Amino acid sequence: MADLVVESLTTMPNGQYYRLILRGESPLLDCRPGQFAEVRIDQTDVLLRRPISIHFVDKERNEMWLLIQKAGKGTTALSSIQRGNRLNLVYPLGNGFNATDNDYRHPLLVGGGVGVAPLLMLGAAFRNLGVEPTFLLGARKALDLNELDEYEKFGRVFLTTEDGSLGEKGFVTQHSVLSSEKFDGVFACGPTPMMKAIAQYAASHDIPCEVSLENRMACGIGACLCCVEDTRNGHQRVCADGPVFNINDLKWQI
Amino acid sequence: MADLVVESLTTMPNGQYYRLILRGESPLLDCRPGQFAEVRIDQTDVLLRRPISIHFVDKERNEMWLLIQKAGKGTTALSSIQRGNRLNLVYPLGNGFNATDNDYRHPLLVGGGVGVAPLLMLGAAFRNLGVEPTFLLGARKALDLNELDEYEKFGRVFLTTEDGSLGEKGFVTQHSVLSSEKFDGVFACGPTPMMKAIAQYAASHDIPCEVSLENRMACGIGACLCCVEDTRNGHQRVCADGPVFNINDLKWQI
Amino acid sequence: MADLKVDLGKGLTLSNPVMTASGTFGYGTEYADFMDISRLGGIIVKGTTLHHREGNPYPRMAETPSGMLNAVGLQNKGVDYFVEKIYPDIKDTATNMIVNVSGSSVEDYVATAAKINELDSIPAIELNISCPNVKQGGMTFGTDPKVAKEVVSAVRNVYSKHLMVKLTPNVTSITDMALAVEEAGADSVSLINTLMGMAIDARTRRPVLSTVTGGLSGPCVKPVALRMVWQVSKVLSVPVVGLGGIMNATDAVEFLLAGASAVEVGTANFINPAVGEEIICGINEYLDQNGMNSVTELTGALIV
Amino acid sequence: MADLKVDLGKGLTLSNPVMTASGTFGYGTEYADFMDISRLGGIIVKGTTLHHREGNPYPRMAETPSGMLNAVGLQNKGVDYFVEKIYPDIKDTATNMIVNVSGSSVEDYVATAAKINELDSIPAIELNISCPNVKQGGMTFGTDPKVAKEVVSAVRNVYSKHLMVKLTPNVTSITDMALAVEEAGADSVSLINTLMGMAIDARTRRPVLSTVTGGLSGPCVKPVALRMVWQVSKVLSVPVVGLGGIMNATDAVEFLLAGASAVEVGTANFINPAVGEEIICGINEYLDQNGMNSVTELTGALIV
Ligand SMILES: Cc1cc2nc3c(=O)[nH]c(=O)nc-3n(C[C@H](O)[C@H](O)[C@H](O)COP(=O)(O)OP(=O)(O)OC[C@H]3O[C@@H](n4cnc5c(N)ncnc54)[C@H](O)[C@@H]3O)c2cc1C
Ligand SMILES: Cc1cc2nc3c(=O)[nH]c(=O)nc-3n(C[C@H](O)[C@H](O)[C@H](O)COP(=O)(O)OP(=O)(O)OC[C@H]3O[C@@H](n4cnc5c(N)ncnc54)[C@H](O)[C@@H]3O)c2cc1C
Ligand SMILES: Cc1cc2nc3c(=O)[nH]c(=O)nc-3n(C[C@H](O)[C@H](O)[C@H](O)COP(=O)(O)O)c2cc1C
Ligand SMILES: Cc1cc2nc3c(=O)[nH]c(=O)nc-3n(C[C@H](O)[C@H](O)[C@H](O)COP(=O)(O)O)c2cc1C
Ligand code: FES
Ligand code: FES
Repeated sequence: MADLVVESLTTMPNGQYYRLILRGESPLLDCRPGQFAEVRIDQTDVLLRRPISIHFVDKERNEMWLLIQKAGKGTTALSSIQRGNRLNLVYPLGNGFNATDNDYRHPLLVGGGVGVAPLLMLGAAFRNLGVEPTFLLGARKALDLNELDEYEKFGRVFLTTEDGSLGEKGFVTQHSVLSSEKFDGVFACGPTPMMKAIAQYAASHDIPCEVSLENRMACGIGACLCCVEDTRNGHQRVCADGPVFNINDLKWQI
Repeated sequence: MADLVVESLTTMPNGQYYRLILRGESPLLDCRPGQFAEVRIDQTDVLLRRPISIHFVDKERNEMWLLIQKAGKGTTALSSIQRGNRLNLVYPLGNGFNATDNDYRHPLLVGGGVGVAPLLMLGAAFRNLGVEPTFLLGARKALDLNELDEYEKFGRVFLTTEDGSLGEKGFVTQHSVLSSEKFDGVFACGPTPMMKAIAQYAASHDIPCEVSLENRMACGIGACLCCVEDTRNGHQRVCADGPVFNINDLKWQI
Repeated sequence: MADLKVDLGKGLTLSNPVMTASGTFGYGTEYADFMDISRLGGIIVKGTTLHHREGNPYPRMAETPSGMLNAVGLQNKGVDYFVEKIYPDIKDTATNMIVNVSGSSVEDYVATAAKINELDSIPAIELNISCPNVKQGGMTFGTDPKVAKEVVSAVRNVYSKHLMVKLTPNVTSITDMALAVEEAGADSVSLINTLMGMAIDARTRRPVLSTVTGGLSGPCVKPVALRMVWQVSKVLSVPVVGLGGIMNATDAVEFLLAGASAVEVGTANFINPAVGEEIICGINEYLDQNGMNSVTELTGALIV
Repeated sequence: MADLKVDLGKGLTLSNPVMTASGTFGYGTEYADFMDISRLGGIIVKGTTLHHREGNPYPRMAETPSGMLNAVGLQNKGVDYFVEKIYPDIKDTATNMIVNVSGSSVEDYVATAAKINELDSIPAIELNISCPNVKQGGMTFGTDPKVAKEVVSAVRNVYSKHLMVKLTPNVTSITDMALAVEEAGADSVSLINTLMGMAIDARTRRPVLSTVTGGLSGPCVKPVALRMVWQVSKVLSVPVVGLGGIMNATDAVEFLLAGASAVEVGTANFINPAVGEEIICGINEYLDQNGMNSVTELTGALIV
């Protein structure tokens, strides 16, 4: 648990997403891609903390990035936090992607909507290992796809929009790169239907696939059993045993 | 019910009081001295509105002044409102002082702590009628006595502090002006012990006396019966039948 | 514009499902500056007893997390004063003026209800059975199905118009209570009244309320209220009126989905004195957005 | 520094009155990163049943105004797993490790309690009688004094250490329940468990929880909890442990003033995983500021 200082808040062009850059006053704890923070939202009638993925960690500047969608009262209230304010975080939480423990050569990182958040840090981790990741990012419209230059620092970026305003028209699972190239690992985060479709693609191509779940949480640290996912090993805690699961462990109908 | 715009927020030297100047976007409703507003405090976990006296109305600028003490979570949260924000008020509420309906020549206006708030507007009303009011304001220490120039615009100002740091040392009821001069009406607002002592002074000098009560309120408009004071006419609603009562109607032991 | 009309039976038809809750809306007149009160589906006026009551000593209110406690104690001038002095002023309000009737003995309830029965412009009473039963040692009428049945039957005998019975949530089985009053002749039930609670000031080491305990209302009670409305509406044949913590149209829709035919708004009036009208508009919008023609389609439409 | 020690009797002595509530603190280990858990007066571990339980399907949680609903459904690996796998890991925690025991039949409760009785480092169980009684058609053990008495007596026969019984607030008379379990041999009672509530998503028209209804906890229930602690502590001879919505030291002091000898902190752990330690410090400060030498002076010190 630590108070971080708000360095900047940037509202994205769609007006619905914003990026928070938080600075640690002491060195940030080590975070793995796919881990998350539980953010306390003060001075509102929001009771519980809100789980937010760690978008990126800039070790040199001792900064943590969060990419947040105004989904309801908590994330909306948080969007009016000011530079210099403190934000209380419990972090790092969860298991994170297993990506970096393995020998992937052509990893595919698929994100939908605000689900792109953990992929930036994951892409950076691959690049650090000398592997160029492929990002496949999808959204409804061009305005929802942001910070593309950041992703491009670490890998190739392919895009889809539902209205065709940027990249290929359609869903990420319809993108041509999926048939034109061969990947050896898939890492996905986004709306459940998207993740299921991607899991299907991975299964049919026999590629290992990890997805990051966003079950509703209370404690975020494995104590309350509110966030469970029904897995092949029974009810598992998404906050502590996840949020990243190998699709083989899930009971999804794919 | 109206949204007023915050024109300025001035924190007083003691750090505990602040003055809000609110501007109406349409002409402010007519207010009588001693009336109050029910202020809605948004974006916090404060549920009910908070009753705050109308401190002053500047008709020319179409501005309302409030003088507020940080007493708890509502008034503290409100102290961080920003210029340009809107504040939702139900006003004017309550009966107000009967002062201006009568022929007072030497009215004494006694305030303690933040209870001075309604007296500024009352003093202005007397001055408008061609009567010079006498303000007797008391507080714990000099830092709690503010805006004295504002009161001096309308009448003479006498002060007491408990620590003797400004004016006479002691309580308002010990001030020498009470024995050196003769008043024909007393109007008081402040802590209950102070008001009781002043009521006693008025009774022993046979001077009519009105006090403004601060009972805890829920609706503020006379509907819920939460704020009642036990009077000679039974339980009366402080918000609608008061907040100003003639001490003869109260059942105070004085 | 969807059809907002609701028929609660036995002559009680509402232009829309939004009423205001007893004790939170005075006699309606207090709110006339803030909204057109005749637009409400109904106004349930203050708890009325046979005799004048001064109510409890001050302090009567404590704010709690997302709620408030009250200990007003049914302060009112008695039914005769209501009939002579208040009724003439409110009888022409163009909405359903419903009287909330309270008492501490069966005889009191009966006598009060009989007097209200004579008032042409009062289409219904809401029988508040959460008051202590003085004859039975302070146990409330509303916590024992047998006693509730007795008082409702007795009132039913003298009251010929719509008899709504208001249930207290401070019971082990709300369905037993609801079934009992239905059997005794209630035309509808409303729930919930306040939950019994308490607040303490740690600084002074005293209870905040003069009566130590009081009734909890506001958003904090909504989950309990919704649960009870859902449970009761599944077992009852007569309509259910839902209340407890409704602050906006979304909350009201939740109660309708849970099984309520109409709702009452209480504590919310204190925070937004025009909230009743806003909720009516909001329900209409919800129906339009969801392609529904009548608010009756919402009642009990929860997908489980 | 005041004396914070509390003796709950029958061998259960707490270094301070602050425990953590079952189901909200795992087995304690989950919180070890955030505080020195051995500083707590006690840790009441997860609800343990005779057999393994998978609990209810997801979703199990809904946030409500100043509160939350949960429908975890007692997910746990059963008492044998606890004895073999978990107990060895936690038995050396330098505080009172108390096991919350749940069941759906008297036999289950008895069998589970008997197994826990053998564990040297477990000084007490907290008997959770708010679970549905499968033999009596789902009615909970905790809502009928006779049934409660039966289960508590049966457990008392096999359990020789401190037997704390946890009461559910979903009853008409909490004092009847408390008196029944005291008579049956409880060494202390803890209250309140969760209030039964419900949340609905108006957009999808579905209940938020997979089980439709769930248990309400958090600040919103504090007024009800305080009231019940006050009522119960007036009639009981054994100590009362108070909980329900305690978020900070002031809340804890309120429960002590109302009559509790100790408190449990539940939902607050989710928002501030170090809250237990902060509450201990805060109570100590309160005692110092008020010139009190021992926390026991606070218990029941409400001035009414
Ligand atoms: C491990 C994890 C990582 C996450 N990472 C991010 C991130 O990086 N950026 C981001 O913007 N969001 C992320 N989320 C989702 C984020 O936590 C929710 O959007 C947020 O909690 C909503 O809070 P609110 O108060 O704004 O909305 P609320 O008012 O609580 O709810 C708004 C709507 O969202 C629904 N909702 C609430 N919580 C969740 C949830 N956990 N999952 C799905 N729906 C929910 C509600 O039912 C409601 O319909 C993550 C969630 C998890 C579990
Ligand atoms: C008619 C009227 C006019 C008022 N005018 C002013 C004014 O001009 N300026 C000003 O600063 N204050 C005024 N007050 C008092 C003001 O309403 C309270 O200080 C405020 O409601 C406290 O709210 P809070 O949320 O800050 O404190 P809370 O957190 O609610 O409470 C803080 C402390 O104050 C106590 N308290 C709460 N409400 C009241 C109350 N109504 N009376 C006494 N004690 C209370 C609580 O018990 C607690 O100890 C007035 C009150 C009334 C009834
Ligand atoms: C100040 C106050 C006074 C009340 N008086 C009565 C009453 O006289 N009769 C009654 O049946 N209910 C009374 N109630 C209960 C409300 O009608 C309603 O049942 C309860 O407040 C729950 O609804 P809410 O959460 O919308 O306020 C009163 C409630 C409050 C807050
Ligand atoms: C997620 C969750 C799980 C719970 N599990 C249990 C349990 O297994 N056994 C039990 O007796 N109480 C259980 N409770 C109830 C708490 O122990 C406590 O009685 C209740 O939450 C009220 O306290 P609070 O408001 O401080 O949370 C649970 C509560 C929550 C929120
Ligand atoms: S949120 Fe509590 S266990 Fe996952
Ligand atoms: S505050 Fe409601 S009647 Fe005065």
